[in-house]
Amino acid sequence: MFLNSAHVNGKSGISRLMFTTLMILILFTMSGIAAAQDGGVLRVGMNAPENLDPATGSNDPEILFNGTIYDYLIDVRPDNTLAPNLASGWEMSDDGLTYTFALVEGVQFHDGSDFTAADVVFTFERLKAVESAALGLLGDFEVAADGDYTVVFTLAGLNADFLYGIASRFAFILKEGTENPGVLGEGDDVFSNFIGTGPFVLAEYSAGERAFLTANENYWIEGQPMLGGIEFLFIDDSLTQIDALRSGAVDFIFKLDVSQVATLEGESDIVITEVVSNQHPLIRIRSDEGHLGEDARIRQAFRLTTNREELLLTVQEGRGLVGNNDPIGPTYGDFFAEIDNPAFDSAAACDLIQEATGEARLGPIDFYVDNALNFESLAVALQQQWSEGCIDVNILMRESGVYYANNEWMEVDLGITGWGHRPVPQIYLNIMVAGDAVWNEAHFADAEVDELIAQASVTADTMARAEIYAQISTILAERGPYVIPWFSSLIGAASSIVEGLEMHPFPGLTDFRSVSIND
Amino acid sequence: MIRYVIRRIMLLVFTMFITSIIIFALTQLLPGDIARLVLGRDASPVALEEFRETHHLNDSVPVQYANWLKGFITGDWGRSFTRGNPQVRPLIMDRLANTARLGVMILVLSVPLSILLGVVAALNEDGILDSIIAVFSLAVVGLPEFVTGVVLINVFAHQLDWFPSVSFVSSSYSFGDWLRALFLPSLTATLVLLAYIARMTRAGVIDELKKPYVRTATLKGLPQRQIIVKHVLRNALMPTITVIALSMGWLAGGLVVIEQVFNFPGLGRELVDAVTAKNTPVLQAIVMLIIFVYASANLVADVMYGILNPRIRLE
Amino acid sequence: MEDAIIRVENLFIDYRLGKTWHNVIHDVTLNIRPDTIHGLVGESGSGKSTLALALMRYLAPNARIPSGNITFDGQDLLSKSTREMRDIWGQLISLVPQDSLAALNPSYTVGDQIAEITRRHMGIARRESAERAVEMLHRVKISDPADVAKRYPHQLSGGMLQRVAIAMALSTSPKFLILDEPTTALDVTTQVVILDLFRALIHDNHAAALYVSHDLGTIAQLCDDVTVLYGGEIMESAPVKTLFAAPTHPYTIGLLRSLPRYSEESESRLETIAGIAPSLANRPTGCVFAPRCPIANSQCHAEKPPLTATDDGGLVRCWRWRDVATEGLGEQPKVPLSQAVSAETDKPLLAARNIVKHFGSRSVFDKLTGQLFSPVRAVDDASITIRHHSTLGLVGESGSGKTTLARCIVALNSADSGEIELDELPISNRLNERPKTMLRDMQMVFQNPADTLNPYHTVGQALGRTLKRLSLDALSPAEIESRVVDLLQSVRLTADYAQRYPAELSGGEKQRVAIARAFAADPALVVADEPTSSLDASVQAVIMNLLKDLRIEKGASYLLISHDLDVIAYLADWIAVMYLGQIVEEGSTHAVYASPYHPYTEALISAIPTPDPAIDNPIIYLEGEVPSAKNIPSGCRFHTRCPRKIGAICETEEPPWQDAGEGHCIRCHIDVAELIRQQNSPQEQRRGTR
Amino acid sequence: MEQNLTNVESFGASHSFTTRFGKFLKQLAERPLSLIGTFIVVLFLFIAVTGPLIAPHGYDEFMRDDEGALMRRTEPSLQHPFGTDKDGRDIFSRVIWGTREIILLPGIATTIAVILGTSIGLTVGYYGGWFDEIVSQLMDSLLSIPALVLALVMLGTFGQSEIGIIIVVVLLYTPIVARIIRSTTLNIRTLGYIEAAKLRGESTPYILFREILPGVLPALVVEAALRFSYAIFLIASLGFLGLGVPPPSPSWGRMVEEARGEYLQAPWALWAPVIAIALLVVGVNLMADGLRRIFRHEIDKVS
Repeated sequence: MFLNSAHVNGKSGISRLMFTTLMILILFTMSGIAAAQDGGVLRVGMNAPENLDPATGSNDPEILFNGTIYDYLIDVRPDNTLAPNLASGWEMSDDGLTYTFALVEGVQFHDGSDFTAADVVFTFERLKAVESAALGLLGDFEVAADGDYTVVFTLAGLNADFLYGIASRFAFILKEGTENPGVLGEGDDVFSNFIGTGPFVLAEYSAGERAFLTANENYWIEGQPMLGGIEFLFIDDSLTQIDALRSGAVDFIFKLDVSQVATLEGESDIVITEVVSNQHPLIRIRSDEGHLGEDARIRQAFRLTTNREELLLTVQEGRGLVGNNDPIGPTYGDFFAEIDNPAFDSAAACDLIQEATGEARLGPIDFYVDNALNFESLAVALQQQWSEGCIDVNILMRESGVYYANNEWMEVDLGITGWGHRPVPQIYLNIMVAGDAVWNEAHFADAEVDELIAQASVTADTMARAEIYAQISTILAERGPYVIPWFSSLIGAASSIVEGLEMHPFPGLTDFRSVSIND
Repeated sequence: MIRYVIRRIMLLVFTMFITSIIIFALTQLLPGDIARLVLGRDASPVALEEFRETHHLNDSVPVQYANWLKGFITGDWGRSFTRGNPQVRPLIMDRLANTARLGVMILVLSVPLSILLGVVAALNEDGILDSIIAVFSLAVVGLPEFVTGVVLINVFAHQLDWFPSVSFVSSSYSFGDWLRALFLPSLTATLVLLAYIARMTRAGVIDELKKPYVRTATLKGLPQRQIIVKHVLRNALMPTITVIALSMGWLAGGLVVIEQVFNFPGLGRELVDAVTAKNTPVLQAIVMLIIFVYASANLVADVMYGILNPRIRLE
Repeated sequence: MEDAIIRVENLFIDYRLGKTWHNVIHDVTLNIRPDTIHGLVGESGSGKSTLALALMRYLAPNARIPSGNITFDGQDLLSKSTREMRDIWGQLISLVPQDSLAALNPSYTVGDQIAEITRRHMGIARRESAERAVEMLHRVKISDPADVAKRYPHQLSGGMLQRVAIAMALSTSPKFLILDEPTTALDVTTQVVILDLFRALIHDNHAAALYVSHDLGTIAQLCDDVTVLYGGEIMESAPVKTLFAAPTHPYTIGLLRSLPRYSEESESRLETIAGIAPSLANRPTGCVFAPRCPIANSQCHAEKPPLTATDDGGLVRCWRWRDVATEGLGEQPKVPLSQAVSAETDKPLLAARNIVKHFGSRSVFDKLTGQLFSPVRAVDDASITIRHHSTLGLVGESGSGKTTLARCIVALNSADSGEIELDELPISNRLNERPKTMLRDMQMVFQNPADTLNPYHTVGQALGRTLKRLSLDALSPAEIESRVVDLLQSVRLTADYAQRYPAELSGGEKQRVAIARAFAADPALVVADEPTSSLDASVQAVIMNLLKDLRIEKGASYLLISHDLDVIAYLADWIAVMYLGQIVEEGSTHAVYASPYHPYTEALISAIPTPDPAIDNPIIYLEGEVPSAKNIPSGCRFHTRCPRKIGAICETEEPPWQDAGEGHCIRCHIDVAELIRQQNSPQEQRRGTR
Repeated sequence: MEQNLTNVESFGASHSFTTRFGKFLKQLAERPLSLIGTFIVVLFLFIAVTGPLIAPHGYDEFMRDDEGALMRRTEPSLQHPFGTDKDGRDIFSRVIWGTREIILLPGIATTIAVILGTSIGLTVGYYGGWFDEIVSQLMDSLLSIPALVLALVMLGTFGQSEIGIIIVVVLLYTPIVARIIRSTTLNIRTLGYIEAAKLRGESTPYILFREILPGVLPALVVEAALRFSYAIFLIASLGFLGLGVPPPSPSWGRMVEEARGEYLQAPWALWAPVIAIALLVVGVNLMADGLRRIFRHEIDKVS
């Protein structure tokens, strides 16, 4: 029993008493765990991580879980800036094609072995081997160790976002030779594939149920972690997560459904944090030949008859920023170009439809919606708005897994896709907007845009880059295949006893090292 | 009797075999590429291929099935596709243990109470008490668990704040915490079972009361209490025992909704997860286990029935 | 009369149906003296069981006693609470129930259930009561009482259970016993043993008993006094000998006359009682029997007659009993039966040879596991022949296979082997291989009138459909309709019956419709399986007359199946006796009845209770039970119970057929001549005499 | 005595259809609870049929106030008797529209299951033998898979659609109906009137549907009512688990699931569908119980 009973919410004393007196027999004995350090245990309620492989596990719970075990070379701070971590510093060659990283010395893995350059090489080679999504920003590179504590990356071409690639959320530093990262072992070696240098050590794991990590006593940063341990409680149902927080069964939850935030607002012992991010639902109209959005006027009609302000206010309950027509949102500061969205004008949309198709109304079109977050409400509201603009749609809700796994999201004419927050806008352009991008789900191909994207990727200067992005935004507002109703605020909630918690715009990257529990 | 049990076990094995084929076939039809489902949409083709290779998904379906069957029989139930690929058997057994705890609590709550209600109603046939119990059970018996569950959460967890609305398992739980956590889900299932068992008991007792042997016992001059307890209940409760055993089977598979409502990490929730994740090894194992528990409960019911009922016992 | 143990005075009982009360027992007065057995006879619905249980102050929940008195041993039972009655029930008054299997708790051994009653009333310890239970079982002549005490009810045969029931009833030496149709479900050879046991035990205990039955035969054989109940009222009450010798009530007379009996002059009709018993809802204001009474006058219809003492010390409820006593009822007009038996009789209409039918197929599982399996050998090599325009009576006790044999002949069951010939042409054993003409030639009347007609089809539909299916030529709807009316008339029903549903018919009427259906397409052979066994005596007579009439009118032959030799003897001109799947004796009715050579037939005929206490035939008691058809004894099947068994040959060799002349054949190792000698020996005469 | 009693007030099994139906209604009316149940069911049927006429708004229509702002989570009022939900839709209208689905889907599914189950049960029960043994064994195998397990796997396969749901319910309930009809048929097939039909050479379909089926009907009616109530139960549960008919169609189960997250802000959004489900299920149960009481005698005769 490592948990001090004061953590259990004391509100229901009467019934507790009632039931303690009912303790007639002891059914189960809880396996005791080595006493935790000072600082208490943070209990995090989140969806169960499905893919524990650091190189491929990509969603918040997966990253959050692995982030406690492993460290990055470079961290991305909540404000999207970079901070040294296992890499104490780095240098870029003048031609911009060679990066040299100095590593922190004296760092040990959980099994006591030393962290060296070989581990870094292993990690990045593995990213290449499994074609991790991290390569999206890393581009083509070679990696080599130079002694035990220096690593040299050689780039095939200019890449202004290379450091963000090194800081990619998939780039957890693994121990050299780890065979099946993220796969549970047998018997005593059950966690032998979970060896990192991270602040916490995996002590217990029950798939789909819970995981418990103890503080890494030999962590390389003095005084960290401050917590004695972290317990992840896997709760797939968002409502249940809220209930769990309210009843004191967990201390921290994130990515709350906006419509449920109000439930927590009256609670005095719960602190709600809201972080603006670039996470957004992407309404995309497939625009290659023979598809719905082949004609730019149709795409424009969708934009005209989508009332972003109202959607943000109603469906998103005002938690976020008004969306636009491309994935470069206001959180990127200088990179964001303020281009006024066309005013909601359903009559104009009807005219465009009439013009483009010769028919009074368009549709009904099958509207595929990823069954995530509040997308269902969004779809229903869009159905209404679009209907005013002479577009009729049939909503088809798709389980996220099925939608993406079946590649439906790449095929359908009209759909809503969820896109998470990324530290730099370039990644969206590389993987989603460019004509040859892997996930060009809209099948949008515009030579002018492609040219601008390529240009931006080698432009290191912020202002120059912002200029290019503004051009892209302008083009996409005119003839792009996207409608983005809003950029979401991410909402987390923590018990007021949790201190030092700063939620990341990509909540999976939230840093627990300086978090503590204060009873 | 032994022959009968052997026969039943053979039928059980047959049923499990057929069902395993059906489930396996269905999972092949489940939409979505398993590898992509597990690895997520960022997964690269290489990673997908590696996943398929690791889990032998490139073999033909009959080969996959044969491998699974061989493994299942020899106790190697394979590894889950997701969540760190744990061994399926310990994973499922752990879930089963949780569900069993819930089940025990449900039975402890519902069985004595429902039998009592049923007997009281029967002895008071068409009286006021009987009508009250009848209306209560008719009203409750058909209510979906999610309705009763949601109402109970609302009243006992949200309004009164007596019990937690979530009953996930934490290692820090004391026995008292366990009881508290299990109370609402148990109550939800109890309400469904209570009405059901009480109705069956009532019908059984009323049926028996009409039988000529009750008249014989009365006309032997036996006291009423002895007639009810020794003669009537002995026979009337036999069908009830079957009902209780059957409801144990129901508990094994039917707790899906309740476990979902209360986020309880039991077999039912694992099953829903396995279906959505197309996690075939886990899905197969759970379905087999549920069928096994269900059929075993049936078998135990029949054997108990046979032991209590000399007419069957000696045939 | 003063020393009566139980005294019932002017008892009324009402039943509540819905919101109204219906009178079911009306002004009953009854006295039963110690050491006598009082018979209570009545047809179904007469209220005899209600009355019997009321004597124990035991009423159904929806019954009440509005007025009357029941005094038992000087105590007023009606003023007692149920709690007080529990000290009397089982100790002073005991019940021997109708169906012992249902009346015993299936979950306790019979020993337990007997011991329970002595523990309750005699306050003895568990062990002692168990010993006493064994002793009681010994007293009812159970050969292995200690073993039987440990058995559960379902493991015992009907006869055995009846012994257990009487052992239980007598274990506290009660002063008064109620026997509620205790032998109805038993075969005659068992019944005769049980009745004998009852009589001996009741008299040994000096108890009084009320014996309730619908069977005048057993009443005559067992009882000292008898009360006849009709419509909830006592019609007549008298010492048994008086009542049977000189009945004074028209109903009693009618009842006695309607019983079929073997007589030399077989081409006669039974006398019947017209009409049907009154329903509860509309009880006649006058004499309850008046609507059916052949001599009822206006007074009878208007006023209820009082219970009057007769000169013989009996009681009778009739305005005209003196007239009856002096003049009798008069004979019913004899309807002459046309000269029936034609010259063709020697030619067989139907011949069934070496029919074998075994039941109980092995399940797929059994086959897989190669489980050993013994089938029920229901019919095991039986042959019968039915001649044109004749009736073959197939008689046997339950389990003898007689019904299965008949069903094989009409192909409702397909015989496993054996040949069936109709008009000397072989026909298939399978129903679906028989052409329509053969279906028309063979029809069947079923045992149970309750399910013989589809409750959802009208009588007209049932008959019309049969006509349509089986008639030679295509009939128009109008033709069918008129033929339906003809058919109804031929079974003495009016045309409006065509519109009725079976639920609106009485049992006898249903059976008549069933007979009409069988005759719809002029069959050559009608198989009648116990056509009257579930009917009351007065109704049975009507049906039997009808069957007899139709045979002559329509020129059909019958295969008549019955356990009741009286019925067979009355209707059949040829008898085949069946035992454990085989025919053991056959011959003309006259020959078999007059001289039953086979030891089984001999015992069977001797066991029939004659509804005449004056006749005191010697009875042959058979030992043990009928063996199971799953496990048929080797050699002669009857050797396990045969009183004339001659030795090892009976156990090892199948007996040969012997012809005693004129087609009268038996299957026995003993020579016919030797059998005749044994049967006539004086020793023999004494053996079974009561 | 018993025989006489039943003669006086013999139940059913006779008379023309209309008199039987009249008698049936009278019997139903005799028990107030059954009457209430029937009334509830009839009421919901009426709502299902006339839904579009009664419902003041469309099920996916957004309510706006005078200024054109969405009326989200407004409390019940005269204008919106059950209030509005988080998307600003009129809950009263959604409940009314939802009646269609919750009546229609179980109705269709139950009907198909009853027809299929009856056909299988009649055939299997009538023929018996190894055919019966094999079919019954397969049915038992199917029945030993818990309902929701099968539903989950099947819906995962077929996708969420009306057809998928109907197939699942049919697959689940056909064996149950077949089993009951089979055992009733087993009892009826040995009765005299069936044998009489065989002896006049009737075809098997005639015997099955004209001779046996009417006798099975009372049990069937009761079973169908029961199945209907379970189908409502199941389909509502599937809606709750998110496996029901896809949005925005107003499925009561889904409405409960959506609203239970809003219980503090908009409790009315939860109570309306919860009470509707409860009312309908209780109504069907009461009606089924009434039917069982009425047909008890006829069912007892053949089971």
